[in-house]
Amino acid sequence: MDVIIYLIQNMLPVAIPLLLVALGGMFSERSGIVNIALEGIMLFGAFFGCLSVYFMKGLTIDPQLILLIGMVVAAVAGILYSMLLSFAAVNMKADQTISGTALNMFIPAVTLLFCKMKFNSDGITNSTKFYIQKVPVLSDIPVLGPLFFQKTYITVYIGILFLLLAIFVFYKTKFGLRLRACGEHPQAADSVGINVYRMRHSGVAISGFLGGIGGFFYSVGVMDANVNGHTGVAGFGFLALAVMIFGQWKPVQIFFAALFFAFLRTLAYSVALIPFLNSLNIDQTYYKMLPYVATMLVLIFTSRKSRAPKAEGIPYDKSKR
Amino acid sequence: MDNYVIEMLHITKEFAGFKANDDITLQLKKGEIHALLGENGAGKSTLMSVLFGLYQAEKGKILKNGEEVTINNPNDANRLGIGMVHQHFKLVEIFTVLENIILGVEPNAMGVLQKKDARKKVIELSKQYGLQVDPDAIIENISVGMQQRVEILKMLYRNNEILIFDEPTAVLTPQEIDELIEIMRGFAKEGKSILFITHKLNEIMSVADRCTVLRKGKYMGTVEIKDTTKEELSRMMVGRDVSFKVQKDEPNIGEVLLSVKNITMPSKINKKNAVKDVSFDVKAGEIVCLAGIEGNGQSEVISAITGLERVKEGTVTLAGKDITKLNIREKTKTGLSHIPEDRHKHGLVLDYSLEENMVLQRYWQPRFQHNGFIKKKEMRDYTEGLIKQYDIRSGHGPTSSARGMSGGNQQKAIIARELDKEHELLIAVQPTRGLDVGAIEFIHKQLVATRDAGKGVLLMSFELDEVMNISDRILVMYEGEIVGELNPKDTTVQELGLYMSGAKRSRKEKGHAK
Amino acid sequence: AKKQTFDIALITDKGNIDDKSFNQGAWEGLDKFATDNNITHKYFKPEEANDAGYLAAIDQAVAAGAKVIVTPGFLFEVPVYQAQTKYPNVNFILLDGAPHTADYGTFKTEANVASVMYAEEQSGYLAGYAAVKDGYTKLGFMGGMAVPAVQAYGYGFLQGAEAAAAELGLADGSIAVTYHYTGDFAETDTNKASAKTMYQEGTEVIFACGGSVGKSVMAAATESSAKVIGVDVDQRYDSDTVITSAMKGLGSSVITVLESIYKNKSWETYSGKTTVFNAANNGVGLPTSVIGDANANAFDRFKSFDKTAYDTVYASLVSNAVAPIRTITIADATGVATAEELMTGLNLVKVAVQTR
Amino acid sequence: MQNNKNSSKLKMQASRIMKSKGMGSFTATLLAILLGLLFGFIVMLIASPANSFNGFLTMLTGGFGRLGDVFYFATPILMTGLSVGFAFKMGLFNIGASGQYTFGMFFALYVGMMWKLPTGIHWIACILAGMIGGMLWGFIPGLLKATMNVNEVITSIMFNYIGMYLVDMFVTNNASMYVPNLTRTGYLPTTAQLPSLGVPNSNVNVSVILAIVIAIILYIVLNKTTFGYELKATGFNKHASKYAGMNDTRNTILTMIIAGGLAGLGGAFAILAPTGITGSSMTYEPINVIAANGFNGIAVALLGSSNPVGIIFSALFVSHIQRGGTQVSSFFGYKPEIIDVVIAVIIYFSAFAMIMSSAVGRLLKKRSRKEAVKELEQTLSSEDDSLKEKTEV
Ligand SMILES: Nc1ncnc2c1ncn2[C@@H]1O[C@H](COP(=O)(O)OP(=O)(O)OP(=O)(O)O)[C@@H](O)[C@H]1O
Ligand SMILES: Nc1ncnc2c1ncn2[C@@H]1O[C@H](COP(=O)(O)OP(=O)(O)OP(=O)(O)O)[C@@H](O)[C@H]1O
Ligand SMILES: [Mg+2]
Ligand SMILES: [Mg+2]
Repeated sequence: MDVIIYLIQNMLPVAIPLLLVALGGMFSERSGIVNIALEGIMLFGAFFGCLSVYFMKGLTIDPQLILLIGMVVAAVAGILYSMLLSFAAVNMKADQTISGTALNMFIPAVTLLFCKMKFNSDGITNSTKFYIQKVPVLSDIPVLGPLFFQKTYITVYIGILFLLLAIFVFYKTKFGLRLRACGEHPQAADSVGINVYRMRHSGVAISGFLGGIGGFFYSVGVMDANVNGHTGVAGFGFLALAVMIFGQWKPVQIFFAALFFAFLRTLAYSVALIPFLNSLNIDQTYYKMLPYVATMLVLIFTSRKSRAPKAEGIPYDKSKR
Repeated sequence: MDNYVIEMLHITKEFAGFKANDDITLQLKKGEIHALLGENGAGKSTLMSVLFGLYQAEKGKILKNGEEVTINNPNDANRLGIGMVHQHFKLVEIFTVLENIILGVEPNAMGVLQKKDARKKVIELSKQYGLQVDPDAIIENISVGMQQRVEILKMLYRNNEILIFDEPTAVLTPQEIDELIEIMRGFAKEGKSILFITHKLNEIMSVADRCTVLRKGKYMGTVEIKDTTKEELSRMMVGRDVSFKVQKDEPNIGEVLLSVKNITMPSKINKKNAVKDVSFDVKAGEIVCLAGIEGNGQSEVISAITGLERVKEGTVTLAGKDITKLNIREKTKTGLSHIPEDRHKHGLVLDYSLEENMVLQRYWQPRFQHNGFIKKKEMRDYTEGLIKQYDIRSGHGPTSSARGMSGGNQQKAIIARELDKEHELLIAVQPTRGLDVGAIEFIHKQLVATRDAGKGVLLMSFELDEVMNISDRILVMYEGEIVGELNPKDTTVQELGLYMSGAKRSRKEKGHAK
Repeated sequence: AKKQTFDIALITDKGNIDDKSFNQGAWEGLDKFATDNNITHKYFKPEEANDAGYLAAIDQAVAAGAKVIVTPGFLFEVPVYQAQTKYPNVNFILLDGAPHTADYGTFKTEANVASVMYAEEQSGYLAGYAAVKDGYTKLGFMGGMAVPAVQAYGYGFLQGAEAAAAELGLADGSIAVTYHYTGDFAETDTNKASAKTMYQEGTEVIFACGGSVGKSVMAAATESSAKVIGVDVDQRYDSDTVITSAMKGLGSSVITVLESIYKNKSWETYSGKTTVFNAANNGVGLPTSVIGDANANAFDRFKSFDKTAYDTVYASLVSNAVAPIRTITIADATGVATAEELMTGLNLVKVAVQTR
Repeated sequence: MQNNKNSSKLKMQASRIMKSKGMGSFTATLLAILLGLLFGFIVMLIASPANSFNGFLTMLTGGFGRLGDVFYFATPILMTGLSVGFAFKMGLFNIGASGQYTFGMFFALYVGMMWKLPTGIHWIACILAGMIGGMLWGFIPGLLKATMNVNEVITSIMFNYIGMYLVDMFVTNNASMYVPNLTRTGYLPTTAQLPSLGVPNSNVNVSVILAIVIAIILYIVLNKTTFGYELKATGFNKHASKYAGMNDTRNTILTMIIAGGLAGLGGAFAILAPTGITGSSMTYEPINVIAANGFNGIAVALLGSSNPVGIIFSALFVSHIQRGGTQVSSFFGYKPEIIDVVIAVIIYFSAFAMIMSSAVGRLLKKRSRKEAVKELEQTLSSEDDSLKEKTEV
């Protein structure tokens, strides 16, 4: 039981960044813009989030408040950075993969450049502690308390909140309906007076918002509020893409896909805790590969009926029918 | 002074210096059905797009009830009561019918969708106008005819008074066309005004009150239908006389070329079989037509023969050789030519030049390659020859991008390619879909010439006129089976229609029919 | 502005100068010395991390005017062997290594090279001793990779723990140590996860011995409310979880050698040979003072272990009364020892090792 | 008359070349490069104004003093660039060049260290092994794409990680290859190392010549052969290629195999390079890091418009300003990462350079608006974004 609690406690902070970023990718792709830049957006958000935490280190305010401020900074940064993608993809009708790749290349270099110039370091190191040992009251609930309200980060709750919000916006609002139309059939959306360009900008901006926050949450929940230009976000942006596809571009499925991946990843580093696995004495490398192999296997079995947004990747041109 | 709801006066619309509409005037009376006629590329869709706010005209003005209006986007058009059913449907395939109808004018409270009232209104409308639809059905699961009803409901939902139909009948079966025409008449009776684009003169003659004719972007005039004839209309449109009756002699029938035996094909939509145990022959020197309402298995039969789909059961023999399991290349080598149904999807590589497309089926032949290297000069010369022979018009000759060519010329290029390569059997799937009468005439001549050269032709078409005019033998398909084999000389369009709708069948016995 | 020149240069290996390891330690010493004495200095990053790349970086440094070049780490052994004859007028300070040919056929330290080594096993011994003396019985070791320096730290750590347990009269096997190499020297979420797992199993303190791996271990310790022992430099400032650090005088040794060049004119003391920095010459140890606060107690994060106890054990190392083993025989080519190899090779009785 | 016709034909051809896609994308790329460099200059100006001008000049010209190294460092990214670019032509985005590169490295290392082969044959065998290693790692994503419709972007990302972990494990578990004390592999025997070109202070070797030859062969294959015709057709429109009897499945797999082989060769070329230090050689360090050269290949391919000949130049260009960047950091104290920033900016702008360049052209020539719009539209519709998977209209 302890082991299960431990696994879940440790899985959630990994799952949440994946979830948020994959949701971001979903908003972008369902509006018609392939967002391969998620990795870069995450790092951009993480960079500015951590930087703001760094500048707040002297202040005597509650760490959770610092986290929230950092989150807002990361979100704004993510939106701004994502606008480089939507500008290229929507206004300039540029190839989305190329622009995305450029954005992925840009930010690690900038992080390194900046941190070396300012800190003589490869990254930003923070000592603010965001970890929550126990949530008052709630942590005493049997079973649920230890599972969700002990040894955790506030990011977990915020992440779940954003998931619910995303589901609502995506399916229940006028905006969501229009956004999804733009990713499937922009001409149809245009013909009923929807501004496809604006919807696509919005979709990408949401991916910037969620991607930036996801990046910062990765830093907080996984990297102890540090960020580094070399390791970046450890490919989580790309993994989020896989999670998004595995989740079939749908929010709830993405949630489960993120949990799946995070669980395997946590498991891979907790083998020692599980007597059965430990006794097998398998080379650790196999466990490290496990999340990637498993994700791929799942994709193999789901890909036949996998259905990407129909118009994704194709620049929309009003003057073309 | 007539009572016009909409007047488009002296409209000029340019694309990159090219005048798609050149000083065009169109006046629509309240409650009339007004046809718009013109060759491919004459500017009909462009003019309607200007009216609907998708394009802005450089010159000219638009009046609504005598007052000048500006229409900058579909929202403006909508506000003025103008709605449009587009040539290519503008429906989001993964949405439900209801979602498609409300898209753009969603009833909402603070941005949150309120579908309940909308559903009620849609159901009411569909009852009122006899446009039966299920509001919760997903678009990709419903038939084309049903999709068109959704498009019409979209206009009604928005309380549009001026309804534009851009080639609505091109994709419909004869029965559906009849229904649509009835619905349009109903609208007109109610006082709605209708602009109706079609290439089919019969439809214009039967339903329209007046007709405006365009030619190469220019206004040719507006005529009262009751005072005119099909011939006159087509002369106005093309600038010369067009013959509607294809000239052809008695067929000179030879050996069996294609023999299809007991073919069964699975359906893509459901678990049933789309084609059930079908058998037939095509002989040298004859044009056999596979007729039927869309979705009765004709496409699947063609796919089985051409190899685009794997055959589930049965055999296909071409010129005495079993080609059932051969790959497409081998089938081509055995003597199969194929004018595909979808010219953009299958027929052409749009990003290739014309010349590269012209060798698509034969780049591997020694004539066009040597040790794996393409003979560019041969390819160029060959294409230039075909351009002359088939009158393929394009900007830069052999090097023009296929994407930049008009639909008619793209089709001509495909036909040239498929006819010029050595073949025994030509499969032509809807070769004239969406083309104007001039182009149709040309293609029909080519089909007949192919037949007369002793080749077999298997034609698949939904156009009853085409079926009756061109073929030597008609095979009618219904629900995956061949239910009738008719001689066009001994039958009527009405009888054909009965077979197509499954009301009549003459060929129940399975197996081989002579 | 023309090209700038720099008198003292450091060539980093593949890591940056904030790697919490050789690069950082050496750079901090170099930077302090050069700044204090107003000498231009700069670090150079090689274009690729191999012998040729390091040599090329030395070329670059010389081209940029370097008179003294510090090369941190054994990876520079072959490049410095080449460079010492190529640039006879440039002085090299090679840390943790001695120049030799690629095939190990010839070892030769020219007169313009000072080779510096450290007795990490002594430092590790002190850390292990202090931890057990302080009452910890469940220890962990997370090394970066099984390179000589890391191995020596680890072996010393185990021997120190054994010695303390013996002194305390504990039963055989009463000290449990989980011994693990991460396979890299980086701060990664995976290293953090591994450390957390170790803490979850009940480990009380982990000796984090692999450069930036330490950051991950500290993160895990914070979340698990557990402790860390730092490495190479005093890491108490990085995290509250750090109870002490097994230091080796990277910076101070660099300063000492640089002083011999620039101040004492006693370069001969170090040139042309290998100098080992150990307890005897104050080259290794645990931190005994807190920077910026002369009165502070550097042992305040221990429960009971204090300066007095430390001085005693340190003296035993200085006098060579205790000489920890630095290398043992390992069958596996990767250099990763099995639990038995550690137990027998290091004569462990009180300490029970479990490897991962 | 005949003469006249010929000359006018010539003129037409000349103007067609000037207006051709190749030429257009060339000027567009130049524009992107210009903007990227400008950005770099601004960063330098902010970081240290005093040195900025000389620093910038050094960035541009520093590589000329080290031509050997420019060619040496260009070789692996030229190969990964070809790998990515070649797959682009088929409509596949091979983001997995990194894993293929690593696999190629491992295979080359393995044959180099474990097999005893005669001088003159050994290094050739190593190169071939590297190619096979890369092919293997390209084959699987290709197979999954072709037969199961698994998105190759995702599979190849996954394969980067899996490949990296596997190779690191193979290396560390191989006692004859891995030297634990050094945390890396041992040195390769000289027989396994590529013949050097003998440029002083540089590792430049015969592989750069091989790489350029391979690029030219690829160019010919793509543009002159039926195989290239098929690949491009499939890339543009896989339905049409199926209709035309091309074997889509086979071509997809083949493309990924070739792309993998190219990246694998890149890995082999990198690991087999001679170091110029007696007895020393390149080594592989298994530290669970994904090979950056694979991702640099994406940049190189994009900058070279996926054209093999263009990729030769873009690889050389990237390597050139990287060498310049090293000089800048050595002599002026700027951080070398500035070059990575510049390259990223260049790639970003090159994504829509076509549109920019026609807009700039419009400004310069002050032509009528209509004409510019027309040209813009033409470039837009003719731009063969080989990345685009969805060609059907
Ligand atoms: N977006 C566009 N850009 C450039 N030219 C266009 C565009 N749309 C239409 N055209 C031009 O305008 C002309 C008129 O096209 P339009 O689609 O209006 O013809 P149409 O009469 O509807 O033809 P069809 O019968 O084939 O539907 C075409 O010949 C084409 O060259
Ligand atoms: N965006 C565009 N730019 C330039 N020309 C265009 C554009 N869109 C269409 N055209 C031109 O429009 C003309 C007709 O195009 P259109 O798509 O209407 O063909 P079509 O005959 O109607 O074919 P379809 O059967 O697909 O409707 C062609 O001459 C084509 O060159
Ligand atoms: Mg039209
Ligand atoms: Mg048309």
